[in-house]
Amino acid sequence: MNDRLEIAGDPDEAVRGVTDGSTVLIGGFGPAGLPVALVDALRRGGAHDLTVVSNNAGNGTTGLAALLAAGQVRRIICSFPRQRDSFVFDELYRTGRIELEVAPQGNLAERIRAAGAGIGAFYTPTGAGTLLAEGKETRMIDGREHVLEHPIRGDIALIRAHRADRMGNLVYYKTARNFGPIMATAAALTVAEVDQVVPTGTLDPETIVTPSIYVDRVVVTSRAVA
Amino acid sequence: MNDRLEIAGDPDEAVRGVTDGSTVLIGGFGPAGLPVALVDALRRGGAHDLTVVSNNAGNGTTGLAALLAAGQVRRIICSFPRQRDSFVFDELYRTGRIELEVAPQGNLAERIRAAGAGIGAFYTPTGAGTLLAEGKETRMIDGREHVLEHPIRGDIALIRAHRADRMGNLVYYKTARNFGPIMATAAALTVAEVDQVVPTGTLDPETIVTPSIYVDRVVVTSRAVA
Amino acid sequence: MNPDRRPLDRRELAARVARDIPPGAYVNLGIGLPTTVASYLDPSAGIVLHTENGMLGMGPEAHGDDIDHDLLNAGKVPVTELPGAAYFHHADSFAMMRGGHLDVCILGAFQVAVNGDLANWHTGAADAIPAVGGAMDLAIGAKSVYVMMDLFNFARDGTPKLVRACTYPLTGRACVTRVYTRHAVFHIDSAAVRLVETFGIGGDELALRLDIPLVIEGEHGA
Amino acid sequence: MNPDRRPLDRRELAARVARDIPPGAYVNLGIGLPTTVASYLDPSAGIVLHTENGMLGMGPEAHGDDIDHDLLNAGKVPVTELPGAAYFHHADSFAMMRGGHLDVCILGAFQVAVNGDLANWHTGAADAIPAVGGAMDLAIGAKSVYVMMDLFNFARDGTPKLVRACTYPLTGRACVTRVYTRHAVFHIDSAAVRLVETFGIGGDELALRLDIPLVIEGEHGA
Repeated sequence: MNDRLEIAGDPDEAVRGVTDGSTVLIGGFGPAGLPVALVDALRRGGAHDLTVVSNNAGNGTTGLAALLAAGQVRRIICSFPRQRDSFVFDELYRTGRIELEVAPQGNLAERIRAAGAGIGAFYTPTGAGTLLAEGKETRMIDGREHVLEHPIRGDIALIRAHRADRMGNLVYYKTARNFGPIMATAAALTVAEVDQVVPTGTLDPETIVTPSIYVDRVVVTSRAVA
Repeated sequence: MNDRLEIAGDPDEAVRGVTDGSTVLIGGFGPAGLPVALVDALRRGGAHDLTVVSNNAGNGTTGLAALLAAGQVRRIICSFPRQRDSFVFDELYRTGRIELEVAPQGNLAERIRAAGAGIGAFYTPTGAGTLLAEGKETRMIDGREHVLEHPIRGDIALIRAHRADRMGNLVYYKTARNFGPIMATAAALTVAEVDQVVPTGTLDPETIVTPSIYVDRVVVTSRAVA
Repeated sequence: MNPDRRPLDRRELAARVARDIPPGAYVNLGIGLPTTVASYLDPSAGIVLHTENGMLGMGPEAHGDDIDHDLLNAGKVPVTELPGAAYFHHADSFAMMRGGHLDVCILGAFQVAVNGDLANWHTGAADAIPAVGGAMDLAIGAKSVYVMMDLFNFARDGTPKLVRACTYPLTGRACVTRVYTRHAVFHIDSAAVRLVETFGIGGDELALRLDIPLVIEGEHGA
Repeated sequence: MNPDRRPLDRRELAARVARDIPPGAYVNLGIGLPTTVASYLDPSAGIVLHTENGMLGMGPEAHGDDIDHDLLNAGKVPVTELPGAAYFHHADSFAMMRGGHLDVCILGAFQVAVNGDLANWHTGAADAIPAVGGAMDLAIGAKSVYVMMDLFNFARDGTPKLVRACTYPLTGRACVTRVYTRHAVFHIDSAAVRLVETFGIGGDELALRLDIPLVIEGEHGA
């Protein structure tokens, strides 16, 4: 409900209510679209035993990597954990201190979309016959093997957008859009970190990417520079 | 491939190549977004035994109704054939001269999207336990019955958009958007009837709804008035 | 009880439904009777209307120069756009419905059963042309499904439309949460049908005429 | 045969791949070696680059003031935007890939098998951290999958990387249509591996060193 749209005063207020054991969807593809201020607030908030769903598993020592380093994440679902500067994750993984589920990136995206779209499960050709389909139900459709994949729902989604209006309609900026629009649909509570909040009616209705119905809280932060 | 984008001189040229027995996806929700000039050209082209996929089954005596009246459509897949002025369809149906598959509107839309998105099949709660799920495979997911639904692919999609650039990127106009963006992804050949073709680079990349990869031909026609 | 009060007229019914829609709710109004509720929503309550053909923030029906045949509601009637509106395609619109994001949808009905089953798309008559539109998606998708209908089938034989089990083909199972009629308002949950309010008829008489298990608590009627 | 010609260098290899991309094609260039192909595409050919993180119409790498950390390619390198570009979210981007809309994708590989099986995401080593990204979606989604790789594993034991059957974990089955190496170009279809062109090595010698069934037709080499 849009009168529930809350324009939070700071990132800590924006992420309040995240409890131990929550599943947190975190937008971003590398640094682009990563809601750094919200992830930092999540770390300061101290919730533990989190399941994090995000494309990557953190870079360097800040943002998602800092959350991992703080030992707050029990499990991560992502497509590409290993990167040149993913040493925080690498160390946790190698020492058995974090669970990892690797999903092909398109299956990860489609599973998040499915959660938001009320799709119970879907058959995808991606990953069929590979290690990532092991133990999964499969079916031949039109002569091609498909894997049954299930939705990924979040208790909370933390995303970065460009502008919000006061109802919560969102537009994005270039490739920082990435997982934001689908994660916004897939969580019980969606929080967007934005560059600017503009008056309702300012955004062209033809260009809104995330309609207000999907957004519960916004917080204005200065653009992160990677 | 975008060098295949063809700016057709007229609607007849735009629909050439539709053969007997083709499956034709036709955009529109009632009159909004119905590519009237392309449907008229399809009728003039004379292809028979068509399967038409469209939300409605024609209104009055023009457009889709005229195509049906000409006896060119063997089968229609739609969500809402019966309307106040659907007498052409009603008569064909009651006299057994057209096959009808009724699908819940959301399943129709999702099946078209699935075809474009390479999804082999999906489970939806919509229609479970109703006549429209009869004979379909079902599965309990999280305690709720779901119906297995399959993609709907087209040989050709006829849609209406607002503007195209010379690569084929499309933007739409208000609720005329409806089925256009998903049908564009789901057919081997996509033809868009537009108000205007503008130079490439004129449309804001953040606002493009249908990327050029999905569009093969465009034709400029004056806006239909219902 | 206030059995002396007359049944609601259609406008009062629409206003009664409107009163139960929470401020800020995202709402879909079905074709026909439910559409009339729009006129009774408090403009300051921030309620946002969804139309299945791809829009949030739908405004009132368009008149005169405001009519645009590319800006229609689900009943194909020209409407207007409010500040904060957004357009989206059909798969996104029905993802919004199926995904449980709408707070309330209001539908007409042929029959509602005591377990919340809804029948509103097909009379089952042999010569009827089936046409479902978005009814099944709305029935199973919204957080709350309100039905607006006559309590008795006045057009035919006067039999109740709130029934033990639907005899018409179903639209959705166990999905209706509230039933609004000119004679009474009912709340349905997994346990029972509860009488919320009556208009011009007593609760006991209603229970008798409906022939369904009905929970009647305390006083009803305004 | 022109066995005297030397093997291609990396730039020649990128140019050779670029030559096989049809005008107007929609193309995804994988991370690493495939990225180098971009520099050799004819700017007048209207080839449109896709990046999995939500963009069509990607331009060259950004430098200086053009660098924008919200405009990245799949390798997280800042890039630029060309006229006619479009942005979309991740589900739409991978729908485009999975749905068979890209004409060509170019990938690196650990191994390619004679039936077109691709292994490029995981060495299978016990201590390796699995990371797949969009590789599996690209492998099964594009109309044509071109692989660019060394023909022999020079980093290890010099064994061939075009093999009878992959020993590394698969990325996708029977998906590779062309293999481009410094020594030769191969075409793979359901029937056979066909030698298209060689550089600095004879076809017969190649067949011997690879130990795979290889169709050699007429003359090869430039």
